[in-house]
Amino acid sequence: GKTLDSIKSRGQVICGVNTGLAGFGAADSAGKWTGLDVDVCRAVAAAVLGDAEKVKYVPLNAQQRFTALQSGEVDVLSRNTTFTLTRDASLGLNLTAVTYYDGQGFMVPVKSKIKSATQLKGQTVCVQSGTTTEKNLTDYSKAKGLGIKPVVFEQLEAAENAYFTGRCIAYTTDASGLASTRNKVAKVPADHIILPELISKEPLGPMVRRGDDEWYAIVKWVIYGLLEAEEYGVTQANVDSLKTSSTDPVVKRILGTSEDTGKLLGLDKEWMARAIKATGNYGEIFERNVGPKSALGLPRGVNNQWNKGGLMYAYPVR
Amino acid sequence: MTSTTFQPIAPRPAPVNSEGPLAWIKSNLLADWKTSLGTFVIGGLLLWLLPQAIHWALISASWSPHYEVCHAEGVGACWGVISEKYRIILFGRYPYEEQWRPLIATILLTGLLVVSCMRSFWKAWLPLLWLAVLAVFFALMYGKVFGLTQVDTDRWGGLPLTILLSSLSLVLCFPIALLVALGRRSKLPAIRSFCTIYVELIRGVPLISVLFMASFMFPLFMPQGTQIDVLVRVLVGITLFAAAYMAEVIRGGLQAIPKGQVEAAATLGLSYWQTQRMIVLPQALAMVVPGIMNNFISTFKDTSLVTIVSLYELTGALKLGVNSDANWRPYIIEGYFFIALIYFVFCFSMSRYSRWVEKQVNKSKLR
Amino acid sequence: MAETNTTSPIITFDKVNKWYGNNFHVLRDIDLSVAKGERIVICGPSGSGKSTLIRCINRLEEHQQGHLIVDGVELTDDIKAIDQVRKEVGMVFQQFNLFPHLTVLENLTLSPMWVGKIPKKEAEEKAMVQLKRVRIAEQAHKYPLQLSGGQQQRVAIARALCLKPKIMLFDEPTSALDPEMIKEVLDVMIAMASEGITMLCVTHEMGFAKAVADRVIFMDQGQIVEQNNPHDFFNNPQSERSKDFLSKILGH
Amino acid sequence: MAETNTTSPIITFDKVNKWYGNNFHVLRDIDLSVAKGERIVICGPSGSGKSTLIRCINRLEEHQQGHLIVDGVELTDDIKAIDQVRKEVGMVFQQFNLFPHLTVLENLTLSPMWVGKIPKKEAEEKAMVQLKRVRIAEQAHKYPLQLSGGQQQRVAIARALCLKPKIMLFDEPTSALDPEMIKEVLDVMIAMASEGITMLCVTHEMGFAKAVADRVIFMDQGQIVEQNNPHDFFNNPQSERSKDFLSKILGH
Amino acid sequence: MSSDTPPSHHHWSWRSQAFRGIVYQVLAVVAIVAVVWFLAHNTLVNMRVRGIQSGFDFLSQAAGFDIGESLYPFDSEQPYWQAFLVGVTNTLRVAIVGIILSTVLGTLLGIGRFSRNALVRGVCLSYVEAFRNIPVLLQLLMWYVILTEVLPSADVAWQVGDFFLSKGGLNYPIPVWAAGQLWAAFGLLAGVALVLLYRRWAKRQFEATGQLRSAFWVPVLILVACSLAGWALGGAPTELNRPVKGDFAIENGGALTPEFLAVLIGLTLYTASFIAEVVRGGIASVPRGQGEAASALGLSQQQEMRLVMLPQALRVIIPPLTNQYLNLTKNSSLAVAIGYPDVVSIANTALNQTGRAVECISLVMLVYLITSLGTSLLMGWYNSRAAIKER
Ligand SMILES: Nc1ncnc2c1ncn2[C@@H]1O[C@H](COP(=O)(O)OP(=O)(O)OP(=O)(O)O)[C@@H](O)[C@H]1O
Ligand SMILES: Nc1ncnc2c1ncn2[C@@H]1O[C@H](COP(=O)(O)OP(=O)(O)OP(=O)(O)O)[C@@H](O)[C@H]1O
Ligand SMILES: [Mg+2]
Ligand SMILES: [Mg+2]
Repeated sequence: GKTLDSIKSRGQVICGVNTGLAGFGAADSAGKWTGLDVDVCRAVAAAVLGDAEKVKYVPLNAQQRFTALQSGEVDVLSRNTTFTLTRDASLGLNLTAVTYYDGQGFMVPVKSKIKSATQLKGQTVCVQSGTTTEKNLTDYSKAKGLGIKPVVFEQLEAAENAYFTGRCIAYTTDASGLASTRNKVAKVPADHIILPELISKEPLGPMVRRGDDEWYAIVKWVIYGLLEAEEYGVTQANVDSLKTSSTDPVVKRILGTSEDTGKLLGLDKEWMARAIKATGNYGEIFERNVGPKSALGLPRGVNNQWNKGGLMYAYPVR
Repeated sequence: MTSTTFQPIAPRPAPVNSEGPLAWIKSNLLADWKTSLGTFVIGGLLLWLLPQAIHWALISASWSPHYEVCHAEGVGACWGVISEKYRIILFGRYPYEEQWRPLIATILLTGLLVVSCMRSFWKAWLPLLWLAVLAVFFALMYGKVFGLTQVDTDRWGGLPLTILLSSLSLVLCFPIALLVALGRRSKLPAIRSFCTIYVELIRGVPLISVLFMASFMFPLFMPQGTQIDVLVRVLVGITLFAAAYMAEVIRGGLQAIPKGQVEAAATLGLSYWQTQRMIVLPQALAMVVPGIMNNFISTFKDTSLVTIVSLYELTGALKLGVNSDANWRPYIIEGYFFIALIYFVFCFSMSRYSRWVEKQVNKSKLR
Repeated sequence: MAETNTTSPIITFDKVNKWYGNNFHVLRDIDLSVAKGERIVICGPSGSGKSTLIRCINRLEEHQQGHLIVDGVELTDDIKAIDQVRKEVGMVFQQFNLFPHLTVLENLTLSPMWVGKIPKKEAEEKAMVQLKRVRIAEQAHKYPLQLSGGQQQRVAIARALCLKPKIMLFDEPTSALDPEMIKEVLDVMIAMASEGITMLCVTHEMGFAKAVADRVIFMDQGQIVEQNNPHDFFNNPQSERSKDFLSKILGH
Repeated sequence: MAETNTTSPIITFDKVNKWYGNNFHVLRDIDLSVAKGERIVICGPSGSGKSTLIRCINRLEEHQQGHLIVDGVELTDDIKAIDQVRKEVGMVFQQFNLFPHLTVLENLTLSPMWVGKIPKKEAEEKAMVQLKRVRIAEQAHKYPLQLSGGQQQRVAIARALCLKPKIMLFDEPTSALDPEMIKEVLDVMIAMASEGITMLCVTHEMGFAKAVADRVIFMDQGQIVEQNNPHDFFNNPQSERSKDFLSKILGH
Repeated sequence: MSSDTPPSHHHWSWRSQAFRGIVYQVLAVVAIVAVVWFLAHNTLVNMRVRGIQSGFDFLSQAAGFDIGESLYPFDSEQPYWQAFLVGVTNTLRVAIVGIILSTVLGTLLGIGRFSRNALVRGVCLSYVEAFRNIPVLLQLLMWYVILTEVLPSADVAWQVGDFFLSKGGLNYPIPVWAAGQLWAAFGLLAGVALVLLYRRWAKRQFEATGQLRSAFWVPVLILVACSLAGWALGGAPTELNRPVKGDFAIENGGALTPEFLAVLIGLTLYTASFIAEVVRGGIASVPRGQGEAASALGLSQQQEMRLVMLPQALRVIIPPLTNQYLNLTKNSSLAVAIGYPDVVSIANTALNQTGRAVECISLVMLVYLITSLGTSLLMGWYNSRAAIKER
C-alpha cells in the first residue's frame, strides 16, 4: 500500500510514542527511546526495512495523538492507547493487536491509610485529561456513589506533580502507568501504594490509519509474530541457530525458512526473523521493559500467554 | 517720558537652594503628614519583608548541587537545582555532548538582535546579515553539515528555542504586518475588509487556541501525506498571531503621518509605492519603534505557551528536567525564579531600549 | 521711565528674577508697577519671557528672587495667598484651554460653584451675563470644540470674567485665530478695556495696542527694554532693539 | 471684470463643480482662465473653497463636473495625464509638509532622482541652485525640524522649484509663521514673481497682493465673487461681500 | 448653478485609478477564496478518506466526565453542550473577578506613580516592571506551585477562625440559606435605593446652596445600616455552614480551589501591572494647559483632579483598558496548564473523547470571539457616548 511505499522510499518508520512514560515509551538523556511500545515500533521497522534503528519517534501528548495519525504525520501510533468502540468507529483509525492488557487503578500515599477505592468518597483525584481514564473515573464514581472530584491536567507530568505535592489524595491512571510513575517519579516508592481495585479494562496497542489495509496487516502480524515466537520458544538469542536447526513447521514458517509468509504481506521472507533478532519475542520485550526484574516490576499476570493462564493469544502465522 | 537705551543684563546662575539629600528626603518623603504616613507604612513593610526575602534567597540559601543539603533544617532557597539542572533548563533535550552548538547559536542570534537594535546598523545589508546568521543557526542546530551530527527538531529546546521562535516570528510577521496595515488603510473595500477580518479574528482569540490549531488541526488542512515539522507549524501559528498585533501597531504609525506628507509626495509626482516606501513607512515605522518593541516583548513572553503543545522551550525544559526527578521536584520554584530572571533580563532590557528610542524620536522632533 | 502713578499700584514687581532649571535666566531684574485700571500691552520677540512674566502674576510660574505683590498680597509659597490672588486675577490663554468635556455654560459655572460656593442657578445667571457680554449667549449649551476658534476664545474670556477679577491677563489671545476671528475677539477686548478693569496683554496686534493701551512694554532676553505710551513707542522707539523689531512686524 | 487675455491660457476652468461627499457643494460653476506668467492672488473667507480650487489644479482633489485643462492636458481619471500635469505644477503648503526624516537637500533631490531619473550628483547641484535662490544654501544638510518656520517654508518653495514647474501654487504660505518670519518668505516670493513664472497664491497678505498680483480673485461659498486688478479691488470693491470682508481684514 | 448632488461617472480604461482598483480587488478575492477552498477541500477529503466523523451532533450526547469545579451542579450524564457551558461560566468567573480586582489594584498603582512620596513611586514602578516582564504562564505556574507546595496539607491546614488555608485551597464558612438572608438582601436593595435618593438630594443641595455633602461615608453607612436592619428583621439568623477538618481534606463550607486561586492571583497581578501603565498614561495625556486653566480658576488640587483631569483622562484610558480586559479574558485560557476547568480545558477533554478536533477548537474560538466582539461593541458604544463633542 501507499504507506509501505512511502516508508520504503523515506527509509524510516515514523512512530508516534508517549512524551515520557517509563517502561512504555520514554527517551533517556541521550535521546535513546526505550519501552514496550517503542520495541513494537522497532520490530516493525526491522521487519519492513531490515533495520530496527530506522525509526523516527514523534512524542505525542494525549490531545495530539489521534490527529497526528489521522493526518499521516505518523505511520503508526504506539502510545499506550486504549482500544474502544468510539475510537475504532469514529476516528478513522484501525486497532491492530493488543500489546498490553491493562486496567485503571488508583495510587494513594501510604500515610493516608486508605486501603480501598471505596474510601475515596468526596475526595479529589488527579487525572490527565483527554484519556479514557477521565471517563472511567466518572463512571466508577457514579456507579459507587463516591462523588469523586477530579482535578484534570493537560499534561502527564502536571498531573503526577499535583499528586506528589499533595494537591490530590489519589492519582489515577492505568495500573501500568501507576507502577511506572511510582517507581520512576516518586521520591520513595514505598510511600505510595496502588489500590487493589481495577476499575476498567484497558487493552493497549498500536493503531494505524484506515484506508491502507496492507499496512494494517503488517503491523498486526508483526505483533502476532512476536507473540507466536514466544509461544514457540524463538528468542533473540536462538533465532539465528533455529533458522537452520529447527524442525518445527511453525517455527520454520515464522522464520521464513519453509514458506514465504512475508510475500503475502508485501515483505520478504526474513521479515519476522529480523524483527525477533532486533527486539526479542514478546516475552523478552515484556521482561526487559516492564517485567518483574525491570525497574517497573510489573507481574506478567494477564499478559502471559494463553497457555500459561494469560490473555495473549496470537492468531497463527500460517 | 524718557527712555533708556538697551543695557543687556548678563544672565546669572540660579541662586542655590537647599539641594542635597536632606532636602530631597524632606520634599519627597516627609513633605506633609500624609506623605510621612505613607513613608512609614511602606517603609516599615519593606523593612520587614526585604530582610526575610534576602535571607531566604541569599544568606541561608544552598548553592550546592546536592539535594541532601537542601533537606537540612533552616536552609532557604535551594539554588542547587539550578547548578544541577541548568544544562537541561537551558538546552532542553539537546544531546548533552553537543550542547556547545546551541550555546554558540544562541549567542549568535542574541548578538544579532542586539546589533539590530542599534541605529548605526540600520543598513541595507542588515536583512542579509539576518539571513546569514539564521542559516548558521540552523546549520549549527540541525547539523548534517560540516560533519556535525544531525539533531532533529524535536530535541531542540530551552533558551535557543525560545529565542528562535520569538526572533523568527518577529522577522517573518513583519512583511505580513506591513501589507495588512497598508491594506487596512486601502481605499479598496474588498482588500480593506479582508485585512480587517483577519486582524479582528486573530485578536479575538487566545494564542493557545491558535497553537492548538497549528499543532492538532493543521495536518488535517494539508493534502494527505504532507509532513510539516511541528516546530514549523507552531512558528507559523505564532507568526500569524503576532502579525495581526503588529499590523495594528504599524497602522497606528501610518495614521499618525499627516495627510500633508502624502499630498506633498503626490505633488512631487511620486507613485503610490514610492510614496509608501520613501515617505510614509520610514516615518511611520520610526514613530512606532516603541510599539514594535512592546510587541516583540509580548511575543517573546508568549513563546512560553508552546510548552502547552509539548515543545520544550525554557518553561517546558524546566518542567522536563525537574518534574521527573523526585529529589529536586520540591525545588521547582527556584527553577521558576531562575527562568523568570532570564525572561526579566531580556524583557526589561528591551523595554529600556524602547524607552530610549522613544526619547531619541522625541528629541529629533525638537530643534 | 514714565510710570502712571496716579493711584497706588495693584501689581508691583520688585527686582523679580526667575530661572528655568539652574541655568536659564528667563526673567532678569524685572521692575514694574501697574496702576489700577491700567491697560498694558507687552510685546517682544519670541522667547523673550513675555508669557513667563504674566504667568508669574497668578503664580502659574514661581519666581525665585525679588518681590511680587498683587493686590496687596505678596506671592510666596503660601497656598492661602496664592488662592486669594487667583480669585482676583483672570487669565486667557493663547490655546484657550477650555475644558472640552464640559459645555460652555459648565465651563463658566465650574469655578463659581466649586470655589465660590454659589448656587448653580445664580452661577448660571451670572455666566449668561458674561456670555452676552462677549456676544455668544446662544452657544451656551454647546461644547467648546463645536465652536470656532474666535468663539472659543471669547468663551475663555467670559470664563475668566466670571471670577469678577480685578486684573485680566491675556497671553497672545488672538495668535491662534484666523484673520476674521481675530477681529471678533479684539472687539470684545476693546469693549472690556473701556470698563476700567486692569489688563495686561501679550500681543502683536499693533492695532489693538494703539487703540486701547495706556502703556506698551517691550521685552527682550528676559528684560524690560523699553516702555512708553503707544504713540511714542510706535513712532519713536528709543532703543535699537525695538526699532529693529518694529520694522519687522510692521514692515509687510 | 478685467481678464488678462494677452496670451493663450495655461490653466482653464470651464464650469468646474466639485462636491465633498454627496451633499457639500464646495466649488460651484468655476470659470477661470489663467494666462502664462500671470500672478493671481486668491482671497476670501475661511471655508470658501480657495484651497480646494487650487488643489484641483494638480489633482489633489478631483472635480466631478466641468473641464479643467492645465498646460494643454485635461485632468480626468487618467493616471498618465495626472502625472504629466504634476510635473508642471509646483505646490507650497501652509504647513510646509517637508519630509522630516530627510535632510533639506534630500527633500529637494527626492523627486528629481526618483521621478525625473537624473543622477544624484546633478540633482544635488540643481538643488543647491534653488537653495541659493531662497537664500538658505548653508542649511542644506540640516533636518527640516531644525530650521525656523520661515526657513522651512523657503525650503518648501525651493523643493517645488526643483521640479522646474511652469506653475506654482501657494496655499496660505505664510499663515503658519511668526510675524518676523513672514517677511523672509514674502521677500522670496516677490523675487520669484519677477521671474515670470505663473503663480496662484491663496493669501491674506494684502501687502503682497498689492506688490505682485496681476489679478485678485475673491471667493465666497464656492464661487468666484469678484476678480479685478489689486488696485481696483482694494480701493473699490464691487460686491457687498468683498467690501465686508476687506473691512474686516484691513480693519485691525 | 448646477444640481446639488455630484454626478457619478467612470472611465473604463486601464489608465484609470478606479478600474485598476477593481482589478486588484478581484485578484485578491480570487486568491483568498482559492486558499480557503484549498484548505477546506483538503480537510473534507482527509476526513472522508479516513472515515473521520464530523459535525456538532456530539454536543447533545452525554458528556460522560465530571468537572472538578463548577458554579452550579453538573453531572456526567448531562450533554456536552452543558459541559461547555460550565467551562464558559468558569472562564467568566475568573475573568470577571480578575477584571474587578486588577482594575482596583492597577488604578492604585497607576495613581501611585504620581505620588509625592518617593517610596510609593518606587514601589509602584518596581511592581510594574517586575510583573510586566515575566510571562503570565510562568507566573501562573509559579503561583500554583507556591499554593500547592508551600501551603500545608489539609490535616495541618492554617486556620483563622472558620477559615482554612491548605493545599485544598481556601475554605470559608457560608451562611446557611434562611429567610433572614433574604431579608438582609432586601435591606441591601433598599439601601442602594436610599443611597441613590441621597445622592440626588446631595446634588440638588449642592446646586441650590453650593454646600457639598459627604459622597462616600454617608452612603456606606446607609448601606450597612439597611442590610443590618433587614437581617435583624429576618430574625438575625446566625447559622453558618462551617468547614471542618475531615480525614483527608477540609469538608463543608465554601471553597476556592488552588487552581482557581492561582489563576486569579496570577492574572490579576499580571494585568494590574499593565492597567497601572494605562492609568498613568491617561493622566499624563491630559494637556498641561488644562491643569493650568484649572489653577488659574482657583480650583484646588483635588478639585482639579476630580473635575478636570480625571474626566478627560478617562476617555484616553477606556480603550486600552478594554484591551487589557480582553487580554485578561483571553489569558484565562492558560488555566488549562494548571488544571482549572475553563472552557479550553473542557473543550480539550471533549476533543479527546469525541475526536472532533475541528469542531471543539472552533467552539473555543467562537466563545472568545463573541466575548471580544461583545466587549468591543459595548466599549465602542460607550466611547461614542462619552466622546468629546466636536464640530
Ligand atoms: N517650563 C519651561 N522650562 C524651561 N524653559 C522654558 C519653559 N517655559 C518656557 N521656557 C523658555 O523660556 C523662554 C521664555 O519663554 P516665554 O514663553 O516666556 O517666551 P515668550 O516671550 O512668551 O515667547 P513666545 O512669543 O514664543 O510665546 C523661552 O526660551 C522658552 O523656551
Ligand atoms: N476632505 C473634505 N471633506 C469634506 N469637506 C471638506 C474637505 N476638505 C474641505 N472641506 C470643506 O470644504 C470647505 C472649503 O474648504 P477649503 O479648505 O477649500 O476652504 P478655504 O477657503 O481654503 O478655507 P481656509 O481659509 O480655512 O483654508 C470647508 O467648509 C471645509 O470644511
Ligand atoms: Mg508666549
Ligand atoms: Mg485653505
